[in-house]
Amino acid sequence: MRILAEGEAPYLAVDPDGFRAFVRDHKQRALKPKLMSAHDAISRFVADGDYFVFDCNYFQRGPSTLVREVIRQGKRDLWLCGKFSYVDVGLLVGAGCVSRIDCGFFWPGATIDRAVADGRVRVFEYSNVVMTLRLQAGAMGLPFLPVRSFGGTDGFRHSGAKLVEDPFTGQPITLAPALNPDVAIIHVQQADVYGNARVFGTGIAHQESALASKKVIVSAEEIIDTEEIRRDPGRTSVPYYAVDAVVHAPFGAWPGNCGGYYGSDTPAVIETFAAIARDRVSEYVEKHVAPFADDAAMFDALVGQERLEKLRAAETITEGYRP
Amino acid sequence: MRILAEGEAPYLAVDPDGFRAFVRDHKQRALKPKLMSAHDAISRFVADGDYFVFDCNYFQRGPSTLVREVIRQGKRDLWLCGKFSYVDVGLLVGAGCVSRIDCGFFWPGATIDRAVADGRVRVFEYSNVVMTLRLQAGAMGLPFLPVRSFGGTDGFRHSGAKLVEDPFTGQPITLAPALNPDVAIIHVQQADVYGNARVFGTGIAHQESALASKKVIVSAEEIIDTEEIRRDPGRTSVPYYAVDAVVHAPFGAWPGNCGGYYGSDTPAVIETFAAIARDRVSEYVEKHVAPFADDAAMFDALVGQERLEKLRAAETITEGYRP
Amino acid sequence: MSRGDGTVAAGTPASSFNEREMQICTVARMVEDERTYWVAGGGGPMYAVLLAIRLYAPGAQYITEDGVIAPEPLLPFEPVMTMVSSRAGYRALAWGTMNTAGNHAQLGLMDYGLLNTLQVDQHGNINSTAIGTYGERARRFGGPGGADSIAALCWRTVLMTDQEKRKFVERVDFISSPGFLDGTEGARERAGLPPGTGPHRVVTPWAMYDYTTDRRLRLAARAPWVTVEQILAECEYPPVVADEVGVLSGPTEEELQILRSELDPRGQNTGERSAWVVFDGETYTRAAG
Amino acid sequence: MSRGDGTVAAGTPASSFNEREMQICTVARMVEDERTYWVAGGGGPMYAVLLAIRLYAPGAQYITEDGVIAPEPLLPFEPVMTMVSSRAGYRALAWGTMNTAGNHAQLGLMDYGLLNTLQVDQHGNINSTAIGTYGERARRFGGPGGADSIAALCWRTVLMTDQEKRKFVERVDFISSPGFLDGTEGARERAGLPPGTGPHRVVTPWAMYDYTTDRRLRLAARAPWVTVEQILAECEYPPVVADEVGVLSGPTEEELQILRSELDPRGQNTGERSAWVVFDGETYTRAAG
Repeated sequence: MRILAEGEAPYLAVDPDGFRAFVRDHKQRALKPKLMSAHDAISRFVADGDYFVFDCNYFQRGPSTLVREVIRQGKRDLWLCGKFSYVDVGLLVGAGCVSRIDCGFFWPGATIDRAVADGRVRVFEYSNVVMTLRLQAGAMGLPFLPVRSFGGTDGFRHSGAKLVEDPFTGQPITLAPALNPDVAIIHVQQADVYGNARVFGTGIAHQESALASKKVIVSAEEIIDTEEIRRDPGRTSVPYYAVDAVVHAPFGAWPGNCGGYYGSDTPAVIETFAAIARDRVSEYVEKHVAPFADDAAMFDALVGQERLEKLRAAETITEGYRP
Repeated sequence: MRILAEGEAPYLAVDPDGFRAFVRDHKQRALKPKLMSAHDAISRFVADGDYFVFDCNYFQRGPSTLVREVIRQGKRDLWLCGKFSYVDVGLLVGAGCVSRIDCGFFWPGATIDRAVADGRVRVFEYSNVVMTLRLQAGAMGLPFLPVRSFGGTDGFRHSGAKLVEDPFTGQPITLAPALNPDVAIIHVQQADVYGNARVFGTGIAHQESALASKKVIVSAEEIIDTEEIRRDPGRTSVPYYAVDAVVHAPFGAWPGNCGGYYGSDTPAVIETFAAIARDRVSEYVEKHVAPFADDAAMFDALVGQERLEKLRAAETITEGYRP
Repeated sequence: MSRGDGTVAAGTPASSFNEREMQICTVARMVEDERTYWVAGGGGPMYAVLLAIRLYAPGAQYITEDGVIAPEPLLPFEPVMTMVSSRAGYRALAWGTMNTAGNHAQLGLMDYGLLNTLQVDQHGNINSTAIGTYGERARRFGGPGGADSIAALCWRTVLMTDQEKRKFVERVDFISSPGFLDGTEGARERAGLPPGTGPHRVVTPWAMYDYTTDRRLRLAARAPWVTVEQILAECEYPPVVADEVGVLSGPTEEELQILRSELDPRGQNTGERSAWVVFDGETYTRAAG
Repeated sequence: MSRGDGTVAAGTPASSFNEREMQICTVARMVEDERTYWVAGGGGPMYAVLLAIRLYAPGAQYITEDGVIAPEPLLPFEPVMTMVSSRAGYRALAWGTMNTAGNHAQLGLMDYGLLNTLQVDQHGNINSTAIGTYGERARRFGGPGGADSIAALCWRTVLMTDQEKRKFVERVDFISSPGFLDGTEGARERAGLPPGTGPHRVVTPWAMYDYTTDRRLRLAARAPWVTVEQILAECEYPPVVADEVGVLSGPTEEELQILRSELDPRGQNTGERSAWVVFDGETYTRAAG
């Protein structure tokens, strides 16, 4: 099984045995309540220098409240899993939280352009699917997974992937290195206090991110009773023993759409895009994050109950989202 | 990436490109009704010599009606994916349908013992999880998947697996060859006429088997309207374009338990075990299969509506099974 | 593809439209009925497939990167809410995740991939990562997103881009998503990509391109209001030109009616800055954009 | 493990029980609270963990091969309906599939694996495939099922088997599921198995075994009604014998009450042919089975 080609980029060390040992020593097997504030979850479980994955994004059932809290707490030197992202990467880069990005996709603009040009941020190249596949490998406890895409691109040359000779077919096959992030933040519609979490609608890699990551923070629109979880176990997307913190975060995906719960806040979405495009993230942070103790305070000051209710009313679709 | 050890058993050729070409040429992309009788589905889609996978088993939400139809039509020379099986393997071997078995687990007994001793059937050794992982590799369009189990066993020596040096960690890692069966039979609680299928409760590898197999037959307790599928897309376990035939098979898992629909028929379960244990499969077939055009006729003659209603009533659990 | 090469449209020629609408209508006519499409999230590709399903290919099905399978979306979309969004995933036959989409395409279940891009080269390679010299002086863009998987795994890739000099180059500054790579026979297979896949068409507001048997971009058809010379003037690297360059039909009133009133009433994507064209019943006249 | 080595039981010593019940109670007392168990489908292992959750380890959680996670099963089970069955999966926290169980164990989430087996050897290797010379004159059995994954991936493997000569051998006829393989240091790791995993205990109706630091099976404790000599007489290959062989407690009335009335009222598993033992308050006397 010869190695035919290898990417030249640094990548998070592949260490399935080390991850197993971490899981053995730190993942809670017992049913213990994990409900805490966004502030406590982020301060306890996100450390400077962490490899950081967020599922979905700031506009689409993503952990927007948790992203704002990461910025509020001024975390530094994060290595981002930058897949399927619109503004999340730009916001975190603009807020000075980021030193490295594994790129699947992020919304470009002056903020990232400048950070990369100045050498403040290094970018390594993948694709969205290759990143979710790396997370799947990590979620399976494996060192790598094969993939039929990515080979031959310049991304491959600037990644941690390898092209090898498949010992079964003799043909070339790309191997993507497993990814076991230090921390994952995920927003879901429903979770119980133990971390049994339900995602409704499509997703990106919530299950993979939760199982692959050392520390997992789940924010939820609703905290539901465990009895409800037990009444429909087929709806559980992430089991409790993968989860370290549960945050009750109504409108936790604002300004995005949270399927079955509320529509997106279009002016706020456009305002966020503009901040990235014009490298005005600091102004965005000054307005939406810095002045407030938490999102509840921010919603009161900048959005208001009436507007939030309008967003709820705008979400007319419930089929498939409300069991 | 050196090869450190290799199993010596024959295994179904690994050919992801060939499978892609088959999918391109034969899988129906359009929404076309696929409803047909068990007889027509088995005669059209199961050929002598096929590699044959059944999901779950004869006693546990398995495709028992379809297994009986395979026996009724006297299919020959099948290569069985013998994972998580109680009597299925023994019944098919005893009925003379089988020449090879990839073993995860099957209920042993005189029938199989004799067939193996006589050399009528060859057995290759895996484990249940290694078999479902091989199906997952096939369902991902990959030539193999790594696995952290199986290495060091005598099963490995009598399998198609390989132990290689992981190019990322330098440690030994086992690779399991992908499996793309010729045909899969799967029993589900609900499906629409196009093959969008819903499984409730746990399962073995219904999704993997459906996506990995060239020809897929789904039998369902209920045929539901596609409108119902569209009202809750998160409940779809298998999408239509993987499926070739849909069979309406009430009590299709008899004598087993079908979660939310009916309990197991204990005397019939014990009778089936006895047939395998004492190598009396031919008598079993003479009684349950041969005399009848289909299962409906068999149920009328041997079980009766009253008994079937009792089995329905015995299934008091509906939570998680009836959306 | 149904309606052959998209040069033929059904209906009444529209009297006034913009070139973005022209591009979307051209692609819509190329959509093959009863085939599967992996459509890049949002923008021209999604409007093209939705328009096709309404008018030309009612049995075409599409998936998106987030694992939406065969939806009947609730239109119009809110800005950027084209994936992991309740309206975009409405009435799907199944909901999965990104790995669902990747696996199904990897299995060969996706006939066509439909993409937007920043830059394309003579071998159909796609750049959405950086313009300039990567790692040195380059303008940074967003990366391949789902495009790399679409271009690698779907059987045929259809690309949408603008007809601008800097977009049609000899070699892209960065191969984000694979075309025919260096253009040699078997280059994709040598890189581990599945055989029988690759670039199929490129569509701009002015032109449609296919590929020669030796895997080079070829100008196949033009909009009625531009000449081959005008198109070539907007290609930094000149494509091969077909012996007979076809002429694309302009949009029809029926197409625009659906596009403007049902699919994109706010003109979010179809109203983008792009030149307007008027048709007096005989000739098309372009008003500089 | 909670209650140390299972030699201590809480409650009133039972006056009459069979040896299968003894074995299940012994394992139940070894179950560690607030730990995860991958339990082989049905039989002694499942009754042992269910009994433990009732009496000794209320916070222990278990999964089964079909992806049932932390259920509260509706007892009793119908015969063989211990997996992919509505009663066995009742009130679970999550439902998955076989690959769910395999992946979660592969990730290191399963503290203990609990198994039945046909044959075990001095290094804890497990045979459930064939007795005799494989491929020549052998009696065929069912294969590893889930046991190979359990024995390879859970942190500690606890084995249940009968105390019979042919079950305790120098080397199993076929390694279906891995113990310490050839017993040399690092043998499991050289075979690609995760480090820090492996055989932990073997429990029979008469005895409990652990392993020496050099990975050999060691007799650690005996039932009160049998001698070390009797146990060794039922081992084809003699295990190491601990300097101090502990004495296991007999079942308690509380344990049997739950086992017989709630878990297995039909005696499907606990009523198997096995010798009966009576306790007169001072001594245990075994009535040949």
